[in-house]
Amino acid sequence: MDTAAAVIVSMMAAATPLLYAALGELVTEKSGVLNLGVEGMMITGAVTAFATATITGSSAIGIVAGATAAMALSLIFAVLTLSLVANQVATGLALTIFGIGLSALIGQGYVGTPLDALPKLDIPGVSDIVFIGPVLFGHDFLIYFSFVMVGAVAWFLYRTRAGLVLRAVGESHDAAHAIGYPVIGIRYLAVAFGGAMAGVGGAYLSVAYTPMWIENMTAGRGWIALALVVFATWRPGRVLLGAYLFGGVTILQLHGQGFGLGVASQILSMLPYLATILVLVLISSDRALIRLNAPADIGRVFRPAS
Amino acid sequence: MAAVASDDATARLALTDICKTFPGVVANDRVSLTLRPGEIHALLGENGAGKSTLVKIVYGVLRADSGEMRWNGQIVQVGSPAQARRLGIGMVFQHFSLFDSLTVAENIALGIDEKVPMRDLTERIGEVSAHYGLALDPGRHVHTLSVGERQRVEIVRCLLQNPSLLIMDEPTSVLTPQEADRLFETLRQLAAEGVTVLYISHKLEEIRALCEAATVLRGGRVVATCDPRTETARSLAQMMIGAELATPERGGADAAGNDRLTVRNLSLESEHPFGTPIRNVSLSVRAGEILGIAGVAGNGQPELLAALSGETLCEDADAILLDGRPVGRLGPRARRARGVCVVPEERMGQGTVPEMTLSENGFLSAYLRSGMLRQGLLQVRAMSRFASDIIQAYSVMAPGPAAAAGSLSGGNLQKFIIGREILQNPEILIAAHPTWGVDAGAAAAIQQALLDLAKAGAAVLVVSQDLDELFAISDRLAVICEGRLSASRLTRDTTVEQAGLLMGGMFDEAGEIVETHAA
Amino acid sequence: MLPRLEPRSGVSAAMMLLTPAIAVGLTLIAGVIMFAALGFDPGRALYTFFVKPVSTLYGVSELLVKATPLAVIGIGLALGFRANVWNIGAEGQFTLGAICGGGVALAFHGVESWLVLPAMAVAGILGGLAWGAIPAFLRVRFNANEILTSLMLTYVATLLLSYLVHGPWRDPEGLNFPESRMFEDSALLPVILDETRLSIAAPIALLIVLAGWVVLSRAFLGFQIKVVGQSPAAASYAGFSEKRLIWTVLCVSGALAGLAGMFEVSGPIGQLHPVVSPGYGFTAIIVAFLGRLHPVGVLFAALLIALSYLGGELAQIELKLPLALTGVFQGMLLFFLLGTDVLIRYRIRFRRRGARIALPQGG
Amino acid sequence: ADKVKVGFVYVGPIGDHGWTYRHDVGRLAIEKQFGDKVETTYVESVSEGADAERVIRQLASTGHDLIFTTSFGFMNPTVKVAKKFPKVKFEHCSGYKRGPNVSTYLARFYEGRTISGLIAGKMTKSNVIGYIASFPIPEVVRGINAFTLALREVNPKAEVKVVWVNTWYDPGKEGDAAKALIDQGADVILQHTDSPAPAQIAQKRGVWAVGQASDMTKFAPKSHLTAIIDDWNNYYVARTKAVLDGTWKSQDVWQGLNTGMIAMAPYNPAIPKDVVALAMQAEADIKSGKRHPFQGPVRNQAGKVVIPKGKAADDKMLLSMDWYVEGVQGKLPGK
Ligand SMILES: Nc1ncnc2c1ncn2[C@@H]1O[C@H](COP(=O)(O)OP(=O)(O)OP(=O)(O)O)[C@@H](O)[C@H]1O
Ligand SMILES: Nc1ncnc2c1ncn2[C@@H]1O[C@H](COP(=O)(O)OP(=O)(O)OP(=O)(O)O)[C@@H](O)[C@H]1O
Ligand SMILES: [Mg+2]
Ligand SMILES: [Mg+2]
Repeated sequence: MDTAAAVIVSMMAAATPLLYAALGELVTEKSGVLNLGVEGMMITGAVTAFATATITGSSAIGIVAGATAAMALSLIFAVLTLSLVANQVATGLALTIFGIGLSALIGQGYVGTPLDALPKLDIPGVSDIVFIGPVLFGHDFLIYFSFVMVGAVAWFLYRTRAGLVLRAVGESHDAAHAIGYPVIGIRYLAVAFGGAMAGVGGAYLSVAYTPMWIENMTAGRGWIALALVVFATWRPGRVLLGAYLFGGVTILQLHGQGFGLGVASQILSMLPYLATILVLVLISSDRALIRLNAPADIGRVFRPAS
Repeated sequence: MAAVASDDATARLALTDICKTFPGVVANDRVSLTLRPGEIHALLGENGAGKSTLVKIVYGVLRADSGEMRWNGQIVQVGSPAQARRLGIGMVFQHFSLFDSLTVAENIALGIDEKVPMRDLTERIGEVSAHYGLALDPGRHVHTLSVGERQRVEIVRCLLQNPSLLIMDEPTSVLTPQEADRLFETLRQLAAEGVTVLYISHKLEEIRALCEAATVLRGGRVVATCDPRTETARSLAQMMIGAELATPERGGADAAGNDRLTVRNLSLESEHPFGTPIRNVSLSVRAGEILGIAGVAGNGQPELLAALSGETLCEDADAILLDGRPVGRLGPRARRARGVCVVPEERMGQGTVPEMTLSENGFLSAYLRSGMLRQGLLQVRAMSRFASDIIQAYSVMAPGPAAAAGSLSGGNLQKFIIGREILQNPEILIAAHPTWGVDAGAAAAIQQALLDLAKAGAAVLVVSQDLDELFAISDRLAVICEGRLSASRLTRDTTVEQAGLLMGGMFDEAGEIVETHAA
Repeated sequence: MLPRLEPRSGVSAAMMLLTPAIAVGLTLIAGVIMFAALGFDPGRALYTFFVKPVSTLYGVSELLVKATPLAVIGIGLALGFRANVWNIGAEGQFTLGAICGGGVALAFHGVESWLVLPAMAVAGILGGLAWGAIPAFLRVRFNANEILTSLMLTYVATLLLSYLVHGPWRDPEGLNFPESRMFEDSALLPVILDETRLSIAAPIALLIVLAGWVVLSRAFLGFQIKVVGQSPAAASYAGFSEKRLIWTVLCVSGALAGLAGMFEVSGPIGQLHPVVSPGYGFTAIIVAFLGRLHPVGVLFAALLIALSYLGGELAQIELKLPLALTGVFQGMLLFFLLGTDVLIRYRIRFRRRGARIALPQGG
Repeated sequence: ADKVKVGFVYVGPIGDHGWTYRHDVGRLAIEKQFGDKVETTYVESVSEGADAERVIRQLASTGHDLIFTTSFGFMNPTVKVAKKFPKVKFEHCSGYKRGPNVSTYLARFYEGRTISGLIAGKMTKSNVIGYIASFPIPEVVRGINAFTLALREVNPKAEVKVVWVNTWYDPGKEGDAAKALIDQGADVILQHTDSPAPAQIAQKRGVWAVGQASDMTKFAPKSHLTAIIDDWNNYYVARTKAVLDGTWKSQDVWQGLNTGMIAMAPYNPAIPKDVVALAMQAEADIKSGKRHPFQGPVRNQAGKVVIPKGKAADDKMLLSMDWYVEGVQGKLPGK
């Protein structure tokens, strides 16, 4: 495998958990809800997926379980913020504390247990084609599925009526309520979807990327995912771009060290964060773009008079 | 107050004893109302009388606490707007229920219940627009539309559902006379097709021209029903407020003095990505006069007002002069210090902070008044006194200075803002839409206050979409259209038709009316 | 009979004070159930969490040591959040304060002067301020969202500290281990209670809380912050520059976080380490909101959160309660605190729906 | 008599499957050995900042007789608390400050690196070894150097590429580093981080790996050559016994293969017999003192002899090592 292809392949894997979590959060935020608990949901998804996969012997069941557990966690958030109108920022942070604790509790018996990695799609002959082979083939299905999800979320948001309603709810909950949409119900669904996707992102880490369970193994990826949604100006295509940019720079700096770049590793490790800021600055100047895409009612409390 | 039984049989909608209480307010108190097919029926009342609440109950947005609703003779309970739409009820809201970042077609799709493919929808929008003369571009984003166009979106959205009852909550506050006439044509056409229209407006002349029946609410109760065609605007207003209505009295109009506020060739890009740029605007306001600026919403009024108030700075300091001194580069605070006071466009959220008390909201723009700010600290007692003064002097209906601004009705809030600005003894007052959505009684009081201010020697500039109002109070009149301003004319030498032409942009480089329609 | 939320006509002052008590009560009930279910003695567990940590003077002093940075950062964040400025990078600003304050201490190594501490404080404040000013600049100049920029800068700050203590600022006598020299006495905050680590940082934090209170409730600046946060258009109408306020709140919250960072390294830590904060910057966000963005509330929230951490440590020591359970328990406490706040603006009504309305037919 | 209470302060969660996990295994060994004569306590995930001192003090003031603080960052807090509690015995892992009631202890992990270096030198085909390093501290640098010296002893052409990940454990990042190194031609992956992710990646990519802290065989049965296992059990049991017996004294302990404080995980059956023999011999020689991992002449990257022929590095030099030996590619960060 040549280096360029190798970098791309590694980048895809590094970006995938971020991509899932960020896509989920994007849908949540598009409905007008800011859930900062992505890290907590991801880690809960990771441990549940791992434990379930270990018990059942099926990674697929594990992933579904991870998504379900994270979704359950997101529903706590939904009850508090949507039904009890609690502050979303604080509740999201509390969810992260809760999720990290809960995951450690669930995972107590699973530290040091190995698990078979997700199988890869391998097409003999085709996978060996220079560059194209490794870049296009030989990944596990969650990577392919992440592309499907980007397309599906974009299609859902921009091509379906339900997506239109979701965007409308995030744009103005009062107007949506006046026309007769169940604002809170829709937001419950969006939060649950965000939770499930964060769970898949976490599950990707514990059953595919590095099949193991270790406490705190998400190591802050939930926060990066949150940042990517802003970075992407709430567009699915750009979430993909952002996740790959972030993953790419991370991988590149590791390669840079391997090549003996004479710069302190801490400085190199700053690069993904600095690159994200830089690109955000470049795209943010277009205020109209942000106005069109940012959900106007994000984070605001909605309580209908009835 | 039960509805007459024989009426009920033929009635499209019959409401009986509808009650609705909000914490602390009885918004509807045993309201009964009957609407026949093909009838255009007015719902009248002061601000806060309960009109919007009643129609929201009919449309399923709110639930009545008690009461009965019959639709074509059947008792129904409307649990949601979707259900209302299925019955055949359509509604255009007082506060638009549109989504700024979505397109016209998307907004319309959201308001109809069938699942129509986008392409078909676009076609149907075209048909309906053509049938009723409501031109619309389905692909445009709503935030790029003028307020009048936005209203068309709402109306078309309703009409696409072929409603048999169309509810319109204050639809015309934003239209040119010509546009309003076209809307009335549409409504009459609908009525002729058998559609019932329930029409809410504070513009009594309109109601007299359009409606064949009216129900008047006061304090949540029905206080009268009448045929508006046989009433005068004055008598209608008196039914609403339950008291004599004072007419604004004009002072000596010719007493105008020196130029106080002068704008010279002001051009300005809009700060808002989809706003209207200002193009080469010149005007002057003299001491003791009221200059009216008419125009349809969305033609650069917010931009012009922001430039005058200092919220947007001009490139060139000389573009705006106060008493001959350049102020174009000065912000609102510096201009206030020079005697400029402003009544902003939006009373809620711009003119006041809804969550804050009246004391704090008094302070909001009057912080330079001596005594309310010392060494960077707020002087609570002085603030409270100032708010009390406003409440008294302008008969604002509010529990006191500690009440939240958001708890006031629109008209009372507007009186509070006007009072706040006038009590600062402005030398120049810039007032935007001073009586928009305000009931007749409050409007009269506000107009009187403006006239008195001018009489006392201040220069007053009023930007409004309400031509009646401008004709009633202004000495000179200019019209803004697409960011350009016409030359000003003496109001008494101007006709409504001429003003309408100007509002349609029929003026040349020099700002004079172009009488002929260009081919 | 469905419970429904019904808005009150205003905020309930009684509930403002009562809801934290209700929340703690609910947490106790849930805690009893959880601990009992997991086989721990609930009474002892709760006692260990909430009472034991502060049953000695030393315990109280440690509570204050832990609450000090939370309160100082929380006040700054509350100002920002009031203005709708979402600085979630206080952790990075705290780290920069530690770096700059600590850097001064190292630069003046061997110098015995009362000037060292003030110089460190100024450096810490400036460091945090600078780190807050970057998101401010990017937001004002390029419209870049401060949530993202401030968060990313946190990672950069942590790596910068790591670089310094692993490299240039290593203790020359420290066998190349990653830590700086121990600070000299002149670079350490004076302790105000013997045999404890309670330093003048705590009373200063109290002063900051008071100052924050005055600013928010009485000062023109606080008024402007509230207006810009609640109605940006009104702020612009009144002539309060949003850009200037963004600069102000980000610089102030950065400066306070920086000061807290300097307090931490010149107080309980006494040197620079790769790790100077157990996540104070993030915890302070919760503190700010639990305190309802009110300085006095922030103070109490800081104490409560600090208590829950101390209680968690004691629970591990005395009850062998796994740390994981502490996280779950803390999460629950926060959920209850946040969830019961609804009672301030709403009351719960049990009422059958549509009792007096005719039943639906057709339609 | 009363039970002896033994407290542990951990920097990470016991579920990290690495550093902290191994110390906790040691704690359990104490419980197993002494039953009701002892009671053990631990506090996990203690931040190295201000929290450390409080936690150590809490342990000291709640009747613990012996307290192990198991991260370098706990050194100063340990010494500080120890002064206030002269009757309590403290044991700090990896530091250099002692006192009448403060011992220090550490394992000579680098001895295991020597064994891994010999095996890697024999197993590599590409002559490129990838080394995933956590933080540029002497302990890690020492490991890299010991490894490189042994590597080039058997294979002078082999070189070491180092990637610093700035974390002790983040499986994702460690895995990414392994991928980057493999993509750059490494066919043996070493790690000075805690998670089994590098070994897993190695197996996925069909290259060799050497594990760390625990036996990681089950995570990569095909690729896992061996691992350097931390084994604190004997030490912890011995020190507890000393307290029980009243014979505890402050000391400085730096033990390696000879006492079993580190051990090599079972060698992979795929390693040729002669290589295993070589490794076992080296193990025996190190235990007996015949072999020193830093036996002169040792050259640094510039080719300058730093440890002359006939001499071996002393402990002081080892403890503060901050330079690379010849054969390591790239610059040491911060130099
Ligand atoms: N307004 C829309 N209507 C219909 N489809 C859309 C719309 N916006 C996006 N899509 C579809 O969704 C896909 C992904 O959407 P996304 O918004 O992420 O686009 P993008 O690739 O980021 O584009 P851009 O470069 O404009 O930001 C697009 O390729 C497009 O096919
Ligand atoms: N959601 C609500 N919660 C509490 N009070 C409300 C609510 N909606 C309306 N009210 C109150 O009910 C009363 C009637 O309001 P409504 O909006 O129906 O008046 P209106 O006649 O439409 O007035 P306007 O002419 O200003 O539009 C007012 O006192 C108003 O403050
Ligand atoms: Mg109304
Ligand atoms: Mg109105």
